[in-house]
Amino acid sequence: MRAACCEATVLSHESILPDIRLLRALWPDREHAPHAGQFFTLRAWGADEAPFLSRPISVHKWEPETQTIEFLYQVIGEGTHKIAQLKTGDTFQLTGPMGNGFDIPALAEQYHKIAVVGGGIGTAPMYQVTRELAAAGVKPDVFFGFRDTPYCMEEYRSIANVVKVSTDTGAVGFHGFVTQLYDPADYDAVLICGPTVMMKNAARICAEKGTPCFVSLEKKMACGIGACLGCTCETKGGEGKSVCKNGPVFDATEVFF
Amino acid sequence: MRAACCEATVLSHESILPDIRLLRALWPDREHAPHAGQFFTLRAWGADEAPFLSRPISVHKWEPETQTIEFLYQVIGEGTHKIAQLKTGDTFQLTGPMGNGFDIPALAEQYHKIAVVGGGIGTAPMYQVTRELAAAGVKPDVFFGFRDTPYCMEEYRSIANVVKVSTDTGAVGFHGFVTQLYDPADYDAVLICGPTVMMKNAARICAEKGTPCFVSLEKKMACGIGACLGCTCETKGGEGKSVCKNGPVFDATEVFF
Amino acid sequence: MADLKTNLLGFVMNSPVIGASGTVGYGVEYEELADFSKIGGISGKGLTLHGQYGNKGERLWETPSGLINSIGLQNPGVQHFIDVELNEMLELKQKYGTVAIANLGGHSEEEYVEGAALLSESAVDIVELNISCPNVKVGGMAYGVKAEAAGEVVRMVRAACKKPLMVKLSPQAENIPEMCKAVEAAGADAISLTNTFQACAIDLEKRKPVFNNIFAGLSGPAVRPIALRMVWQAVGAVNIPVVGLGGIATGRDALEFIMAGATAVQVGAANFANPRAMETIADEMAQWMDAHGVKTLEEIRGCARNAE
Amino acid sequence: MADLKTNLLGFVMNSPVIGASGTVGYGVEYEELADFSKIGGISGKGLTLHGQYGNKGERLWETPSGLINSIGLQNPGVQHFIDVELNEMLELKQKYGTVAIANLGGHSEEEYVEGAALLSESAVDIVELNISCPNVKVGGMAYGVKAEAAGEVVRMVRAACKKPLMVKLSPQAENIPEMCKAVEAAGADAISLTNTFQACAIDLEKRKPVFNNIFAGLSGPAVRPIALRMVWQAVGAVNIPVVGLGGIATGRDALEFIMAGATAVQVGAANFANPRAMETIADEMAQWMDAHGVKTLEEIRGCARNAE
Ligand SMILES: Cc1cc2nc3c(=O)[nH]c(=O)nc-3n(C[C@H](O)[C@H](O)[C@H](O)COP(=O)(O)OP(=O)(O)OC[C@H]3O[C@@H](n4cnc5c(N)ncnc54)[C@H](O)[C@@H]3O)c2cc1C
Ligand SMILES: Cc1cc2nc3c(=O)[nH]c(=O)nc-3n(C[C@H](O)[C@H](O)[C@H](O)COP(=O)(O)OP(=O)(O)OC[C@H]3O[C@@H](n4cnc5c(N)ncnc54)[C@H](O)[C@@H]3O)c2cc1C
Ligand SMILES: Cc1cc2nc3c(=O)[nH]c(=O)nc-3n(C[C@H](O)[C@H](O)[C@H](O)COP(=O)(O)O)c2cc1C
Ligand SMILES: Cc1cc2nc3c(=O)[nH]c(=O)nc-3n(C[C@H](O)[C@H](O)[C@H](O)COP(=O)(O)O)c2cc1C
Ligand code: FES
Ligand code: FES
Repeated sequence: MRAACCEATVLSHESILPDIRLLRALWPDREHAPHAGQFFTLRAWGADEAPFLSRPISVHKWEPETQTIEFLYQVIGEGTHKIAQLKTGDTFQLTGPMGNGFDIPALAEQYHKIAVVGGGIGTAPMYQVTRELAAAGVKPDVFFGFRDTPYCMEEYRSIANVVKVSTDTGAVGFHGFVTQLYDPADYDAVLICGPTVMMKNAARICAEKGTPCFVSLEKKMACGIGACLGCTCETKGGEGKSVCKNGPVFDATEVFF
Repeated sequence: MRAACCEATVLSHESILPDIRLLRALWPDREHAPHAGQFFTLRAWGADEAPFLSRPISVHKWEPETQTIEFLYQVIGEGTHKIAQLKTGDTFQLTGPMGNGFDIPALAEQYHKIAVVGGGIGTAPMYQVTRELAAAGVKPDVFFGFRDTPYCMEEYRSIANVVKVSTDTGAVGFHGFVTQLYDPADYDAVLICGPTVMMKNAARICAEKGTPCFVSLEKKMACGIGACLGCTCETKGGEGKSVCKNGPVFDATEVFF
Repeated sequence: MADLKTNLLGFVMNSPVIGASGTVGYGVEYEELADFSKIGGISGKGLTLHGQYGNKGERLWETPSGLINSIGLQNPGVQHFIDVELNEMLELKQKYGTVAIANLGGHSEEEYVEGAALLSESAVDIVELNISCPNVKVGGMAYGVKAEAAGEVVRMVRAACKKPLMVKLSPQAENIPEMCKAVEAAGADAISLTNTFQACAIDLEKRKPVFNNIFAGLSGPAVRPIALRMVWQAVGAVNIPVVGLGGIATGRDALEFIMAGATAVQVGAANFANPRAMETIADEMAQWMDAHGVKTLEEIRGCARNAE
Repeated sequence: MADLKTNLLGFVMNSPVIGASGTVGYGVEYEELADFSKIGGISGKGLTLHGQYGNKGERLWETPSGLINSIGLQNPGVQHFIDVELNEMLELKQKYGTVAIANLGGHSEEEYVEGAALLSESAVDIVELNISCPNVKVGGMAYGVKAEAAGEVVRMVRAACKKPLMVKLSPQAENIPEMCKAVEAAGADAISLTNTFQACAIDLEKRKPVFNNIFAGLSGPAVRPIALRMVWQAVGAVNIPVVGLGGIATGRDALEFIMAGATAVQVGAANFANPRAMETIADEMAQWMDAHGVKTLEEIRGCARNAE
């Protein structure tokens, strides 16, 4: 099932922290329902307005009954600033779902102890991941690292076994790296999204302990559907893969080598 | 006194007709007060946003005591659409006053019977013209032509001798051309702003009757201050003049020949 | 209702709107996103004889009304294309009538010829010879600059390729009319222009060029007025059809190219700002034509040149 | 506070930001609008030996992030400039230190030489030789395309003109590095680039070209990535200073040109979107430098080339 391009309507838009927003929108296209780890591209400005490219944001939460999709995002530059201007009732261009996402049915069948690891805004897709895992019968352990202030952690209690948090500043939870919160040896699989250095580090430790590790990558994207080859990442095989189409989720050993 | 470039604040913004707006703004620069026939360039969008050029709009009314400037304008394309979005309290980039305008003191001294003629949105600058003439002791006769619906005519009664209106459709006032409302032979001078064909026609009749005629021209403008030579109009002398700097007001014999 | 049907080299297309090489994959990627019955053709991602990874480092950079790309002709190679992707294109053609165009780049004359010979035997409709990619260090570009070099490679490819041959020019050509005449004389059946404009961006924080190759290719609405000028020159220089592209994002943009004399248009970067750009452009063209009582593109093609 | 002082051909300017020819009149027009103490210099409206009216018909047309102009070198002539406008420029110089640059176009080699000889005897600081105006039918442009023709006219002007000579190049030059080398060899003291890009627009309603000359010159942010590429090439080709321009609208834009190796920058179309653009650009440059601990432009000029 490929992506659709629709006009979506804003249901609500909350400030979670000064630079963190939670956008709830009505996704009108029932045929194209997203799953965990997939993303959409958002455009809250005209095709003839800057920035030129639409902005990819992961599915934070998807409620099929109400066709409500939630995006948790950080306001960084021009694109996310313009998205942040959206008000309840506004419409915007939403294209997706895109990407492979995490193959939750396969993961839940194959692995029983799963660690879900997120860093900063990289935690955004992990909520839907955790929900789908729980729904598939495998409540994961959740380990999140933030700089200073954790956010959007409340709803994990019911769908995760364990929820642990670290912060760089020590303001909340463990004072240190998220990788210090868990030992990959205790898990059948580790699913990670966060800053590249963090993912590389985590993937290296997993590799050392022999634990399968799946990472969700980020690359600048133009088409989001494998058509432009702008988001190619290097792969062990050397042939290169499109993060938007072959990813964003990869077996860590394929992309960090 | 040259132009200034300021951030102006919207005091009010009214819809007069579906496509006609009256914008009142606070012009912060006391040193650069406009007079009748001058104009400003308005920019209600970023320097990096379309349209590329700011939009010239005439001074409809200027109140020195409150530093309030009024613009009466027609919503036509991208620029005026963006201006039309301004709300009370918003700020926008306002540059001016620009152009020579009508030299009211000289006109009032030299001429005693003056006709003020306007066509459509070309009536916009004529309110300030009429006020300044009246203040200088020469209440003019006012003749305005509209397509179908006249607008912003109420306040002329006190500052003009006579106010007559024509419409193309005959809906209001005289059914016909504004040039049919008056005979230039009855006047010492005729001041006109309106569509080019209308001004050319009126100027031709004035010339026939030997009545001095002053017209306010329009040209696409980039700088508005005589620096780019984008708004040059052909002149009898052949050297060309900048509508923004040497105009927009010209002796009709200089530009229609 | 206006009729957008367009005959390009014997193929009657649903509309003059073709997806530009490198921006629409091999078509299938956009299948669910856009209404292909309104799209005239698809020019597939640029091929080289042997597959290649393309460029490392930054590949995309936004600029005012434009996009710089440094993909570097990442592609699976001509044979893989014939075995796999071409079949997808032909399926689209069967379903919607979209003409299948193979875009061929190369690093040497031999490679061009060998690639063209393979495509000549395939089921592809048209071969678009890309002598203009600014993103490959050796080759491509060199032929795009000098008319003689271009004529030479086109002549060799022409001899090796029985397919209708459209030659895609670079805006870096020293002289557009001479370039056009040279490729026409060498046997090109049509010309498409322009490819991307060689451009540069510097990353202030890193204090170095954004792209590993320093230069990369600019496209999008920013370049449209320059591309239109070149298309105007091309139409005036040759008697073969000219396909115009560069920054087309609306029906009005496309009509400017048609009025300048272009037979058809291609749409590249605009697909990224609006995944339905091609369909929208075709719709807007038809709307303008309806509003102006224009029934077919023939009525207006080249009309702006009448005063010349 | 960062020091923006810039030495251009022996003149120490307050900042590297120069008003581009044709967009700032002779400077005085902008005097009340902008803080001239932050502006390095003013390049006056392009002169021809004899005054001329310029082009008829449409002169300005907006495009995505750009502006096409067809002014056609309207100007009062060199002698009038020396008698009148130059004095205004020199007054500005006295008040604020803004270097006075005379931009000289021409329709023939003789005209160039005669104009340059007059300016040579005047009090102007620098002569900028415009061999690149796309808006005059005869002359200008021709010299901007071919390196030999450019070298020839520069050599003749050099012989007639004792003033520091900056040659302004066209983006239509067949080969930018060769063009740069030719004008350097012919005696140019500096190079400025780029002038506007030859472009076209068609008025759909009239079904004809917008401009009487069909083609006119595109500038503004749209062209910046291409201009920056050409400036990068110029800096690599010659040993004389290169003044970069084309689409500069922010301090960050200007710094990209400086990091590519430009000695100074010029600002054209951006003045129309923001009458205080020149001052704002200088301020933003200083802010960036302060934030990054850069004290003088020397520390970063050309730094992006280090990896080369
Ligand atoms: C698959 C994927 C999923 C993502 N999910 C989320 C999410 O759930 N929440 C969230 O806050 N962020 C997410 N991001 C990151 C988000 O896309 C960027 O933060 C956003 O594009 C920044 O745009 P900007 O204009 O605000 O900032 P800019 O200043 O323009 O860019 C800042 C950085 O964002 C990245 N970026 C810019 N444009 C693009 C683009 N077109 N495509 C991809 N990256 C770009 C670049 O690394 C750039 O350096 C995701 C990115 C990808 C690729
Ligand atoms: C000295 C002067 C005074 C004016 N006073 C008034 C006024 O008081 N009230 C009013 O309603 N209108 C006035 N106008 C006209 C007004 O400037 C245009 O209607 C406006 O610029 C249209 O812009 P747009 O983007 O909405 O439409 P567009 O669709 O962009 O343009 C429509 C037409 O407006 C004109 N125009 C566009 N851009 C410019 C520009 N940068 N400079 C000048 N003209 C341009 C062109 O003729 C164009 O064809 C005045 C124009 C001038 C030159
Ligand atoms: C991401 C990207 C990849 C491209 N790849 C190719 C290519 O492989 N072969 C080719 O001939 N042109 C390629 N081009 C150029 C486009 O086909 C087109 O000529 C150019 O982008 C101008 O059109 P536009 O302004 O509509 O994008 C590419 C352009 C982009 C933006
Ligand atoms: C309205 C206008 C008039 C111009 N006139 C001249 C000129 O007389 N001489 C000249 O050398 N360049 C002229 N130019 C070109 C500019 O000086 C500059 O080279 C070009 O616009 C690119 O810079 P920009 O993108 O900052 O505008 C003119 C540009 C514009 C927009
Ligand atoms: S963004 Fe186009 S291929 Fe991934
Ligand atoms: S608008 Fe620039 S000279 Fe009049």
